[in-house]
Amino acid sequence: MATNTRPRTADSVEQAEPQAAEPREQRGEPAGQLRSYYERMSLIRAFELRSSEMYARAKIGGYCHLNLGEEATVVGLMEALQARDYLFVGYRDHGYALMRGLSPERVMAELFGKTTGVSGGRGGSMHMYDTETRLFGGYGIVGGQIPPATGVALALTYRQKPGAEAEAVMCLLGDGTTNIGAFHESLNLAGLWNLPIVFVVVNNKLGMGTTVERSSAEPELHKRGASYRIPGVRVDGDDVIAVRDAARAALDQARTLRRPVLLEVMCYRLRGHSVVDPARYRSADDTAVAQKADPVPAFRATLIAAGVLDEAAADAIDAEADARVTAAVEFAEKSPDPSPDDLFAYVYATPVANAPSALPGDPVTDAL
Amino acid sequence: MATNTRPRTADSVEQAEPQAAEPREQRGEPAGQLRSYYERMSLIRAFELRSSEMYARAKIGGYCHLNLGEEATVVGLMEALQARDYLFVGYRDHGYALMRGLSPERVMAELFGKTTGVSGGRGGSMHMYDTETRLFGGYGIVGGQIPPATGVALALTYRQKPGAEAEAVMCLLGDGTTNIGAFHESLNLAGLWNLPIVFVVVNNKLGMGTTVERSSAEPELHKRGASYRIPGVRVDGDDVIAVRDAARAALDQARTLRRPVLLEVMCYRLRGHSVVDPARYRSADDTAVAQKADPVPAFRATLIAAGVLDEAAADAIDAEADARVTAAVEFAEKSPDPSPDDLFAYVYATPVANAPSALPGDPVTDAL
Amino acid sequence: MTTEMRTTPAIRTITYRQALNETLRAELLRDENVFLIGEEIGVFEGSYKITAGLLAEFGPQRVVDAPIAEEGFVGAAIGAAMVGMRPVVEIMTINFSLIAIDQIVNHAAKMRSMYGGQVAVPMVIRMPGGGGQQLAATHSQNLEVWYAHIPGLKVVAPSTPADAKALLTAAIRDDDPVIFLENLSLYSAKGEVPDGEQVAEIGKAAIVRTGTDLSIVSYSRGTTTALEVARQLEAEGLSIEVVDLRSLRPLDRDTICASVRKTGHAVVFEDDWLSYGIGAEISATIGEGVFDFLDAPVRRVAAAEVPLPYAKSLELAALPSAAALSRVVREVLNVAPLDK
Amino acid sequence: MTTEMRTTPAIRTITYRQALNETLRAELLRDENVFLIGEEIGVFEGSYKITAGLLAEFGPQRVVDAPIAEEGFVGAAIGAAMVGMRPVVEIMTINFSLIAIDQIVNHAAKMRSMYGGQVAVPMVIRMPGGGGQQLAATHSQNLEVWYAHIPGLKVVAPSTPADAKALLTAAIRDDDPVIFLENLSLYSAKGEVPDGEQVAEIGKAAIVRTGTDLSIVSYSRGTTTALEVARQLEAEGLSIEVVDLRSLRPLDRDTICASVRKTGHAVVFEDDWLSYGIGAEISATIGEGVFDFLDAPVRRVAAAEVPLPYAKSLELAALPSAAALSRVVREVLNVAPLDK
Ligand SMILES: Cc1ncc(C[n+]2csc(CCOP(=O)(O)OP(=O)(O)O)c2C)c(N)n1
Ligand SMILES: Cc1ncc(C[n+]2csc(CCOP(=O)(O)OP(=O)(O)O)c2C)c(N)n1
Ligand SMILES: [Mg+2]
Ligand SMILES: [Mg+2]
Repeated sequence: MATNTRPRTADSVEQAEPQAAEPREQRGEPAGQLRSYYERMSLIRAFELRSSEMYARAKIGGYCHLNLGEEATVVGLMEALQARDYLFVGYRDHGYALMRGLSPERVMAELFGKTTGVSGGRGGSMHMYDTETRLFGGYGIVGGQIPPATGVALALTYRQKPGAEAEAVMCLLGDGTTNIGAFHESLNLAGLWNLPIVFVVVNNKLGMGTTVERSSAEPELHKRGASYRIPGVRVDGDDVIAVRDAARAALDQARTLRRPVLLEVMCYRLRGHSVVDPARYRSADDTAVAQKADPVPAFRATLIAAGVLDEAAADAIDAEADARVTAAVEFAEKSPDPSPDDLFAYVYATPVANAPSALPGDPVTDAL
Repeated sequence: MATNTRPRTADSVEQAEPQAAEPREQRGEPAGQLRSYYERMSLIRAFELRSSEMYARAKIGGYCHLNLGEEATVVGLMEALQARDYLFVGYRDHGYALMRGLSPERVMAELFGKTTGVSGGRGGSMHMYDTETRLFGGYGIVGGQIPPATGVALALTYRQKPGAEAEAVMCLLGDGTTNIGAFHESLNLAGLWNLPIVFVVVNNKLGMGTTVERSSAEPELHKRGASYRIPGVRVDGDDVIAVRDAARAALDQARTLRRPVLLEVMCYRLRGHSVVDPARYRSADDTAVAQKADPVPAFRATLIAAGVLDEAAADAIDAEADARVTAAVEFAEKSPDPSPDDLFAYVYATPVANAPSALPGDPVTDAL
Repeated sequence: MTTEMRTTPAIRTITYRQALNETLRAELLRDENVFLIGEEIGVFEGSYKITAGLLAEFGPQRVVDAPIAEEGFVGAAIGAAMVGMRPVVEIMTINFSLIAIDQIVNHAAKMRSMYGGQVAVPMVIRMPGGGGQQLAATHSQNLEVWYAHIPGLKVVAPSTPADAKALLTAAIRDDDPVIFLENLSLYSAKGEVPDGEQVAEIGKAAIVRTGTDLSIVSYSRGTTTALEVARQLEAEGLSIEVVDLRSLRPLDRDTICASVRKTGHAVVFEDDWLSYGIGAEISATIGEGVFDFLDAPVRRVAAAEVPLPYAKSLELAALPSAAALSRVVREVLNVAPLDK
Repeated sequence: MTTEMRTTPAIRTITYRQALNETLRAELLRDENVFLIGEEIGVFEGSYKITAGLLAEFGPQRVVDAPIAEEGFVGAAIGAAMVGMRPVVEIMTINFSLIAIDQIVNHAAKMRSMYGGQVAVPMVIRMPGGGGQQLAATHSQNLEVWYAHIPGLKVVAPSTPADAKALLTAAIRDDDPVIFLENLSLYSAKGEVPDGEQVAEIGKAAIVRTGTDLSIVSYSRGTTTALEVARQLEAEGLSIEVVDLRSLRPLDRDTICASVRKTGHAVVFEDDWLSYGIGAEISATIGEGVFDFLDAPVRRVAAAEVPLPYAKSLELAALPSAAALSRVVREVLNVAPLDK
């Protein structure tokens, strides 16, 4: 069982600048911690911008959904989640994989479809999975993650008692995803069976081109917990501290009381739905609002105003993030492609007789 | 478009005893009307008891779910529903078919699998359908009726304006059925698109052997409308007048305001889930409560106490109901079985080349 | 008086239902990670009473009554399996599995491959199928070919109580999602079942009757009919071999082909609809695998392609019968029926 | 200058995407009961831009953006069809249809039969399938065989822009639920499309290239590859006939069998997984229908049976290719490749 280690991404940077040297605090937060949050947000930002670029350069294929604009949400949620907890995400999962402690190298290598990737190159952008850090998957089918996440929470009730040290599950989903049947069925099970799970609706106000108001008859999505007697909470997703605290409180309730929580995090999707979507359907006003709310420059400005960072220090952080991503791209580039010889490697966990292994055009029986 | 005619079952009896001759009123209801409600409840009761008997005698096959104990609910709902409205039911649909105006003959013939049956003998107990009375189907898949019912309501918005004369849809479902994804998805669509539909949860407190409390995290089911900003209403299903009035109000809101309603009707299932279920899982106490609430003898007693009926008149009504069901059984017995020659008759509405019509064992091509 | 000599296991004649029930019980006893989940499997003791007595013995954590939410509880079982539990799911009938099929096919079947081998999904999904009970179109389907088509799943369909036991045991101990197909009309069928641990090999067909003139290939309920027909035709001097597939995925093509190589003739008997049914793959496999040994076209006896009607007269006409199978076997062997 | 002479229709070369878009527009104009419903088809103009411009022209009642609720909105379309509307549903890809499949298979397909012919469900469900775009296991499936197996459904799979137009027109005007299968890799393919009303006959295959040595049977994207391979092999002196199925249900067995009767050799080329795929039925049909005319076993070229991986190297290895098809055609005809 993994112990509660801090994410690698944060660790490495913090070691360079020990906390004791930090003079100021903000909102009761140690300055080193605030800087660390900024470092993480900056890393996600740099990673996602580079992903977009690598997609344009055809290094990445398939669908590719970015966390741009959601950095404060991602960092806040992942800061609250303990290493012993389980995480389920949708297809917009790069930032979560990074914050869970996976190296930019392995995440980028997955996008490149390399053996060194998080899922061995088999999953791609939408399907990051890592047993060790209990990242229990990115999921490409809208809502597909919700029932299995609920099932992990069910399994936890077989194996441990509730309490402050108990494990819990966090299941992320989008605003548009609250309209699918699996959401309803799973929340009912979680409420009925008193499961240690926090459902987090990352409300970025759009599902592809559809606004929450055009998709949900009750657009205040946290209120949907009421159908299952699950408390609903809404929090400002551009505020990393608020997100962290709300998520912590929700996880505490899940692990100690075995009561699920529905946490709605309000944020913005800065660009199109995926890297290929120019988002022409979005009005100039909407885009302006989203850009104004952009949590990365906003947090940077706050920290500078508060004296936690100065311009040079902030630039250095951004440059460091960029350098890490550059290294990740180099690593990914150099990593080997999966070999066609391994095509059937993981179809089954228990080998059985007659499992198919024919390549296209092979005869159906050996013994013609 | 069908005009608003009263159900045939009620008509025929009422003509024998004209309303003008009635001396008293109860709760502002003309005595003739009250008697008519009792006649209908008595007919359903007689029909269902006979169905059970015919099942035991192997005249009826497959699954067979009865409305025993739900008679006041069925009569109240169907009294509120206008002929121009559309009705969707689950598999527990015999009483609804009768109250919609289908003769006991045709309903019994369907149970017997005869060509004269409501669905030509092809649907059986769970799948009664009648275009003329806009009984748009019994449905055997739990929740299967909810999306199509919502779709009929959607179609109504293309073809007519809201108003007191507009058509509406009533979609019935059981308490256990509120936990399925289709419930959530459909109510969201209805709320979002402002559809003229009333969702009626017939809460008989059990889904097979599972109580509401063991299946729904929010067991006050009408509250589940809140997730879609759909008002929820709960009514006593043993009170035919209360059910009728609540359903009328809900339908009015649907047709005039185009706002869906979630109406929860509280009643009891008097016997097992289906005719073959001895309901051993039910405690003696629970059974006693259900039996005590039995709306048929209760309503009979109320009407006798109020002087609307005397014992003899009530007995005569019950005897008449029984006689009608006996005639229905005779009709069903004498009716022809569908011919195997017609096996493929209704697979497609538009004939196309090469549609399969092979019987088991036939070669796949004629031209061997 | 207790001896500890190794003996061949005692054999009892029990029903398919009882074989399933006993196996579930034995596996619940054996491994605490095994738990049962499904609608009405506890208090109600199962729609078809397969789980009778198990709630009383094992309690509500091992025998979990789920709300009507097939997608939700099947998906939850997947999640539990991802962390090493071994859920055995009952879906009341295969017809209701359509609501859960996204979880089964897009999730359970794919996770291991898609996540680079990091996770296994050790679960069993038990469900009965089949027509013939006048349950009408929505409740009478044989959709096994859908599951058999999907890489990442294993699909078994036992035809006897003994196989029900041995394949269920194997399925529960297998680390992959296994679709375990039962059949409504087999539940009360009796057969000899050896006591003690019996673990079948998934992916293997069985020759359940040997013969030299023609091979009938079938599975589940169909095998019972095939054996019945084979016995009848013996009186007419025809020697029929019966291949019971047992596993639809993986498919044991070698056993099928070896049988037909010997007999030179094949008929597939299946309960599903003809076009694109299980029999299509069997026929194609034989056509490709033992082309040079085939003395006549492979024929299929399958259900008429209609939503199955409720009326008995129509249901009987639509479902494949022993009579149709006999007729087709004679046609393939080009022999007239005895009495004509 | 306007003449009113009856002329053969003008022909334009347009993409498959444009053919679909124009056809939807024409049918929306023709019949006010027709409406479109699906995710992101309006404001977003369609994930693959098939509905571009239609919201602007027809407004939100005719082009309905639905929430992410496939079961809900597909079921709602069924209800609308029951009262005579003619919904054309877009499911973003066939992979997401699993969530709606209970409504499609247990409801749309069965209602007419089950309710004794009292209702029709005139609707079209359009959806693209197919791999090859690195969309990984959950987004790359070809599950057409599932739908092709179901009585009550009609299933078409056009391979050219002209057929896309003519089959979509037919599907919209048909009174039954029609599954209309598109393919991601065909959307930008160009072809000649006649102007004006073109209504195909559902249930008919087409010989899209005549030949005498071997028949390749395919559909959708596969037909394109089959034609390419046939042209290449012509240089080697091989005369290949290509049968484009067009309709998977009903299946035009006569056209397939007539072709193979003539050529004596057949290869099926399909994008789905081999076992229990479309090709199984084609092979079984040929094996039974023209047994005596077959000079070699029917072979199938299909996808490797794995959840399709994201990595290009693996995706390429798993999907059936022109090269594999050529190789198998040569094997069946027992000819060595030209350059070897
Ligand atoms: C079942 C299913 N339907 C449709 C899609 C296509 N799709 C992918 S993402 C998406 C929008 C989801 O929006 P939301 O839940 O708000 O998440 P966001 O993309 O904003 O993070 C859609 C419709 C899918 N992947 N799965
Ligand atoms: C999708 C699906 N799952 C399960 C079933 C089996 N089933 C039939 S009725 C029923 C219980 C439904 O209970 P409720 O909604 O309360 O209706 P009631 O029977 O009480 O009228 C179940 C589980 C089914 N028909 N369809
Ligand atoms: Mg969103
Ligand atoms: Mg109930």
